Amino acid sequence: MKNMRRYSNDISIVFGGAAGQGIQTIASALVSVLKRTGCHVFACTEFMSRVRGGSNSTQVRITGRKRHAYVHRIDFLFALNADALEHLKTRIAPTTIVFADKSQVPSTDEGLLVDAPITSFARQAGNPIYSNTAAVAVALGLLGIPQEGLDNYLREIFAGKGDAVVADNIEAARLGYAFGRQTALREEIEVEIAVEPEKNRPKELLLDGTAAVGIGAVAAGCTFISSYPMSPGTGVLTFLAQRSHEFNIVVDQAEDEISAVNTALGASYAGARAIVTTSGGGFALMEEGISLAGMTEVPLVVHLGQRPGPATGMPTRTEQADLNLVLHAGHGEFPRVILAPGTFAEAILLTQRAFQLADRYQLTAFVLTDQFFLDSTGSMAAAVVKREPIERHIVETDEEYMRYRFTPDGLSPRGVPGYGKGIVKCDSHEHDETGHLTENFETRRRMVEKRLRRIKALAAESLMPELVGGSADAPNIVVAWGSNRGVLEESLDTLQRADLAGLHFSQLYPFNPSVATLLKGKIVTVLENNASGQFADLLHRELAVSTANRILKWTGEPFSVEEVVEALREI
Amino acid sequence: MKNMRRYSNDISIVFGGAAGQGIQTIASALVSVLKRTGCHVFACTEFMSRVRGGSNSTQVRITGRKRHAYVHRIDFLFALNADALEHLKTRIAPTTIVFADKSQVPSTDEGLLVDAPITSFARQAGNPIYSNTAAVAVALGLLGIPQEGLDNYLREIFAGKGDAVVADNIEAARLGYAFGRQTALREEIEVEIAVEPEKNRPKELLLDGTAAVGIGAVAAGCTFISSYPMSPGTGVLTFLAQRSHEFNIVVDQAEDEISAVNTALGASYAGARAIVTTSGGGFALMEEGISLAGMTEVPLVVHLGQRPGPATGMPTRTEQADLNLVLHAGHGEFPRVILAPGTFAEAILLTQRAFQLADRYQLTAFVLTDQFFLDSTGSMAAAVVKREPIERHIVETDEEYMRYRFTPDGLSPRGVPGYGKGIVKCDSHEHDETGHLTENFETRRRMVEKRLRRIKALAAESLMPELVGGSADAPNIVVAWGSNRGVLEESLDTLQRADLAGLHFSQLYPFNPSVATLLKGKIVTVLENNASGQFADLLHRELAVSTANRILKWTGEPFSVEEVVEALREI
Amino acid sequence: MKTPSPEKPNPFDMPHKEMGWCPGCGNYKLLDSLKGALFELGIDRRNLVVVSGIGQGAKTPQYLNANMFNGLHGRSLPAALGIKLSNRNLTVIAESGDGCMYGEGGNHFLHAIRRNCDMTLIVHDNMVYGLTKGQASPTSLPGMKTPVQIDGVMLEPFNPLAVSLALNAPFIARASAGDEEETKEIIKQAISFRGFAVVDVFQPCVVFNRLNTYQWFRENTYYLPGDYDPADRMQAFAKAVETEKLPLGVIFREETRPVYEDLLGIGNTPLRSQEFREKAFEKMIAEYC
Amino acid sequence: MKTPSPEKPNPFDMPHKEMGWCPGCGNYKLLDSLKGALFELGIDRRNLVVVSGIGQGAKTPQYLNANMFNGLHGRSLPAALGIKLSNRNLTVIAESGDGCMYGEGGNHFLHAIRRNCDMTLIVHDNMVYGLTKGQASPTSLPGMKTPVQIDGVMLEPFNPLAVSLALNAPFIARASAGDEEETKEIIKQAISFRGFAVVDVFQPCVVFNRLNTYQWFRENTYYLPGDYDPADRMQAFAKAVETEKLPLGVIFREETRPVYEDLLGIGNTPLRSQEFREKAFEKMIAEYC
Ligand SMILES: Cc1ncc(C[n+]2csc(CCOP(=O)(O)OP(=O)(O)O)c2C)c(N)n1
Ligand SMILES: Cc1ncc(C[n+]2csc(CCOP(=O)(O)OP(=O)(O)O)c2C)c(N)n1
Ligand code: SF4
Ligand code: SF4
Ligand SMILES: [Mg+2]
Ligand SMILES: [Mg+2]
Repeated sequence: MKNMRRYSNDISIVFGGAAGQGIQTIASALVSVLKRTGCHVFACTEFMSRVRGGSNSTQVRITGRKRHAYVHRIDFLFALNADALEHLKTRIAPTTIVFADKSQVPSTDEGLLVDAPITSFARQAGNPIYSNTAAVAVALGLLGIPQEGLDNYLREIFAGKGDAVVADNIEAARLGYAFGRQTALREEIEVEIAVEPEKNRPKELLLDGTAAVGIGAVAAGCTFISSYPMSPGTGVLTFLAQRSHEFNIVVDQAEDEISAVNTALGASYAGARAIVTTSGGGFALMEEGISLAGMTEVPLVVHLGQRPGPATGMPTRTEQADLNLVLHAGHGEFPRVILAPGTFAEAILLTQRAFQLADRYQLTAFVLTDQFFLDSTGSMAAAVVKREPIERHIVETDEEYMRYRFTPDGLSPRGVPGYGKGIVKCDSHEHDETGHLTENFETRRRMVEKRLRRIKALAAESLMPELVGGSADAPNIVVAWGSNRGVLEESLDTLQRADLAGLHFSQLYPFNPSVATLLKGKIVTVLENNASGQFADLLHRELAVSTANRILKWTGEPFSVEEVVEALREI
Repeated sequence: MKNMRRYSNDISIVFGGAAGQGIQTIASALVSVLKRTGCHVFACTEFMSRVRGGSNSTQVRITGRKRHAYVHRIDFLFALNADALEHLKTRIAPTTIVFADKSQVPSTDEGLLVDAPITSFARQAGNPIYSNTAAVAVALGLLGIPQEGLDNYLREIFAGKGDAVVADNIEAARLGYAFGRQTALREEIEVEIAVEPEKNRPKELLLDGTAAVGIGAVAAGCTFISSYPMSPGTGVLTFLAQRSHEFNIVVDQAEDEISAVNTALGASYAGARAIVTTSGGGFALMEEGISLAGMTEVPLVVHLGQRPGPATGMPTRTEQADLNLVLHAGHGEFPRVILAPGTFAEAILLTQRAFQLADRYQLTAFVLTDQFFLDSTGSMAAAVVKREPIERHIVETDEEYMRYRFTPDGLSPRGVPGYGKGIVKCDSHEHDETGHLTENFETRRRMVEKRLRRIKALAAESLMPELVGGSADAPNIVVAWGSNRGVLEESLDTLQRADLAGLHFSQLYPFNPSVATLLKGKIVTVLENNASGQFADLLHRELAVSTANRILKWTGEPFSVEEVVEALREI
Repeated sequence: MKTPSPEKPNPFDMPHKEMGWCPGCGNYKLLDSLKGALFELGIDRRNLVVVSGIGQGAKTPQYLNANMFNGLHGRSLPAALGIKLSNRNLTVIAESGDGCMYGEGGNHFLHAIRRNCDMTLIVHDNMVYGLTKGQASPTSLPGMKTPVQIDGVMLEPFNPLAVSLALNAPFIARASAGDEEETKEIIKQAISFRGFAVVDVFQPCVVFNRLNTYQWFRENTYYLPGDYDPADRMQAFAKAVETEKLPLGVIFREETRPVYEDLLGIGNTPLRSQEFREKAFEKMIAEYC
Repeated sequence: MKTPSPEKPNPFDMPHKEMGWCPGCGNYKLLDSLKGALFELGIDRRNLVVVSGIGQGAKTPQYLNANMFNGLHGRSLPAALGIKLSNRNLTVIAESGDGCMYGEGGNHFLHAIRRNCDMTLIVHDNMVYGLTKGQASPTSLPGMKTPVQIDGVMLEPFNPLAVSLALNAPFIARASAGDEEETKEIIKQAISFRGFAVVDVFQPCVVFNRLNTYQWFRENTYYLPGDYDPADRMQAFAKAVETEKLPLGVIFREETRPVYEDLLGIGNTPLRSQEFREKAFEKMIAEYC
């Protein structure tokens, strides 16, 4: 007798195949339809550093509440080729149902193989190109989500291609959907999904991490980007380029990263709100420029999408090993701000905040993300998209204007060239108040102090970490930063242990002085995607917090909920 | 009645003037003669970032025992122009005797002005160009050091210019010397200098910090340097270029620092012992290359001469603010070694050690110095110049050779192309044992571990800090690193307090595990030439040592003995 | 030179600033030519930004009463680009040494020409690294001995004119700092030119370059004749690679190449004054809903 | 092509390595041409080092059974320089994409030519950034739309041949990957040439460059005629700036320029085997005493 297979409010569907086979297209169609239907969806993707071939996969999760994490478990695997099985073999369990074309994937060691002749549905509908549509439909049928949502989606997407294409796609969807439903019945697959009724649903955005950072930049009134492509940072450049007409953003693809950062600094000096986006290796080249920003007090926002290093490392994989890099980037001593969003909402807000802080404190503000975060897709409430008022702190200069005037708080009013009667001299050398180079030791002493003084005010308004599970009284605190918010939250939810609480940092530097009290007397565990525990070291250096446990991972993959749960059990 | 002026075994002579006026030439002649006479001399220099004009000065100290520190006090000031007085005014005390041509320097606010018509001595001897010689002679006469040493020196130096030039110089010296002696008698200047009798004297070298690093590199069998000029790092490039014929060193002046580091890595991959020299700003550009060295496990030595940042900062001044920079240089995680010599002997030994460690552990070894150190001159015992045996750890490859073979200690035997039957694949991507790029997560995990594993062995053979004053039992420990050894030593000597001891670190990373015990239970003061206390933070991060006091200076000048003594009194 | 008078002083003068150059350095003359050109063109110093890198020549804007961005060694052109694109009403001049521009900054030189922004590049070409005390620069002549090049320079000298031509730069000139009046006129043409104007200026370094002195430049250069046609690219290349005697003047000039600001559709409103587009923002958010 | 036979297989083959290129990519052909050239020249793979940067073309040495230094994006030439100077017995080939070489690596391209080491540079010029998914490269043609260049490429394309000529490179060639046999022959000439040989190879990217396809290259190129004289620099410049149809073959060749290794006086002993000079060391120390 067959076992009934029941899936309740936590379903993991994975699409595996080669680059160019369309798994991204399938996943994003599925996610769109599910989101519109009122499900909580989350998707993340892992892919090789090549354009065609290889083995990639995308996970789509449907959950009872919003989740932002990767799970190791696969419930339904759509294998678009035989390699997908090999590639994902450690994740295929006896409970996994594998959908594949039997002609290509004859058998599976583990799990149940369902022959899903997806291409033939497409062919029946008129063209093998409709396979993606058919695949999405199979999944929807399996899940028991009404086909209507998909049909609407197809109408929209293919509107420009003519009615015939729309009709053919809908036909492919019908065939796939029917097959999915039949399979569910035959294999006694019972899926329970909490669907929010339409009227209760708050307005939601569906987006990925890249878009979230991009939207944040647009919301901040960013008017300038100069960057050089580098995965996974390129997306933000592409995003702003795509939106450049709508928002009148000047986009310059630089010849190299050194040019990118110096161009952005020139732009910012002249009054633009400027950002650069890159990854660790590209950022390493920008460090002299970061130091220039420090010396000249020219505001700058840097988005750094982390990937595994050193050197070229793994261009399309994920890691959180560039914290120390940004913390100490550039020679000499000068202040900076490091923000690391853990949710899409945070990415939108903190990217804006980065621009605000950069302008207010005349320094470099970092938005530190990673491949996992940037390439993840999920939904967030539209109400959270807040636009902070844009404060530029630019003054009209008078004849006596001096760019580096000494003031009590160390911040000199910022003038820009061509605005007012004064002139604006911006200098990479140590300089006097007018901006001319100086070798006066006393001026030097005061200028260093001036530049460093702002750290205090900055720290005072630093974001506090957020409790993401458990209560503040718990003796054990698990700390995560940046993209690990979701996996920590979900793991703690899973464990439901009163002695465990989670604390998520979205501002990594400087720390708010009140942070220390949150961690005082606690047994601290730090969870981070690197090999050495960089944030744990930072906690120790800045707050004298000793870390009892470090949960680290440096394979190039994100943490899965399962492994974090497992690791936390040991505490 | 005039007061007798007595100077005993600690005399500070300063030459002040414009760039191009020859103060360096004067000082180095004086130092040479004094050294040969058997005195302990030390000289350090401060100069503006320009080629002619401005106000520079060089201090020559004659001391009862070897010193390696700057003192604020000036006993005898030779002012080559009026600006020198203005420039040095905070250092001119009532006890200072100022030697100057009264036609140029009519008066001094403080101190005693002695009209020293040096140019006219030169002119009398035949040519105003002999002024430098006359100035040195005045100083020697004043000090009561026999003129003979200077005459011999002049004979050597001007040997190539013909007898007439030698004779004229000796005449200028005679005039100057007589004037110096007369002045001493007239002003009742009594100078006591401990002169080691010739037969007791160990053989000694007279050299500056740059030469010490250069000699270390030569002693290590360095065969390759590629660098881009940048003060104060350029000197090591010049040194090796000058010696390139004698030691068959390939010297390539690169088009930029990025090229320099990548060229050096190419050279090292092919089997050369390669070094690059630079300063903070140039090094910032090399960071991606440092990360490449980390990933590829290609040995490299970097000499970084620090100067005040950020950005261009103060090109010819001194600072110790690039420790964090080298500590965290490059994206991703990989091991490194940081050495920071405090004496010339250490510079010779540690530069060799840097090459040895780089080759043995297949990583980047840093020699961290600064402008003060590089531009200081002093003597050291020749017996200390030890040549360590050169160990290359290069193997002849066989057909099965794999560059990144997994081994228990994480070190794969290093082959080079063209030596043996195998091929050597060196890869910037994450790679498998053969050196081909891989996206296998398990291989990634192991390769990261492999690269990091060597930290342990490295730490085990890390140099212990040295006690440079006081006893290990003292409750207060004053810590210094790199170039501050001399000033700490002398300050402690001056204070002679039983509760104070000095500890000097010449290896900054990784720490020897035994270091912690030295600092346990102590009240720790850290002395460093920067604004934030970077080494104090490192002690805290690595060893959980809390620093009770930080003595910091960031004006662009080195610490003076007086101010360290003062600061230590407060403890 | 139509010199500024006491009644109409040159507003670009900064009389009270002590200067860091050696007596006799060609930079003084070049600075004068530049100030003369700016004065005669009637440029408003508040709308002028002089951008430089690091080196002796790069100190120029420190001695000029105008907006300054004295950035990093080698990086004047990227900064100049950012400035121009953010406010095209500004007159932008990038100024630096041969090492700064063709050595450390070589890549930006290539790609700045490709972009063709409306700005002027003035290179203080003394064929040596002055500030760092006499090493070879990309334009040093073979054989010149220095403390690093102890056997003399071995590399083929970088030819800024030929490379600019190869990259299709629309305005390429060479001047000689010793000739203040001629240099001023060339700089005026360059600043007035609509597009990226390259001006390589021979500038004697009297301390570290004992080979290429004022006299050497006088003897080894000549001005292009009045009937020289700067529109002919092939002829310009022939001129650019001449080595016997080095031609001075505008070697190439092409009026028709569109400037980058226009291609990008940049308007006259500086980016700092741009209004936030609320409507577009709402529309964009809606697209994600 | 004088193909390797089963009895004499091409020792540069690496049959078991999975390749990361898309089906139909021009890189396969270029790799074959290169392997063919190496085979026919009888080069010992243990004395060959192929140096590359990062990009699709830069993966080449991953698929070649020879020594490899696969370094950083843009930095193949400096690494190649270090290798050659440390052991001049090695045959050194630098291999990378147009973005890698003329974009990120532009400065090294300039200065490597100036040095004139005896090595070969092969640029996989697909006029696009392949690996990062289709942004414009320095050689992209104006008008080409990409996800970043949404209004089409606006910059003047980088002309590697003209720039090489301007820098006085002694060997300059262009090939087209579609023509395997011709490309192999050009590469053979380049490797055999004593000096720095630049070979820009048109390489169709079948995924991201829909403009410059195999067919486009066929239609828009021609081979230089047999009687073309590559020694004439002016004529070569005229060829290099042709845009109507793009010439293929060896555009310029000058035999007499001395190579950097010789100028530096580098001997045949690799640096790794150099004996320490004790005597000289003692003498030096004595100088300081
Ligand atoms: C990144 C970096 N590398 C090196 C330097 C040191 N540096 C300052 S100026 C200069 C070269 C000066 O030569 P050039 O540009 O020709 O100017 P000049 O002094 O001759 O006018 C160098 C190498 C620096 N400031 N920054
Ligand atoms: C410092 C740095 N910047 C950016 C990148 C990302 N990157 C990798 S390959 C590449 C461009 C590839 O273009 P091209 O060199 O033309 O090679 P192709 O893939 O077209 O063969 C870029 C920008 C990188 N690896 N390193
Ligand atoms: S060193 Fe040369 S370029 Fe610099 S200021 Fe002196 S003369 Fe001029
Ligand atoms: S993306 Fe283009 S260049 Fe890269 S492998 Fe595919 S076809 Fe070739
Ligand atoms: Mg110069
Ligand atoms: Mg390409």
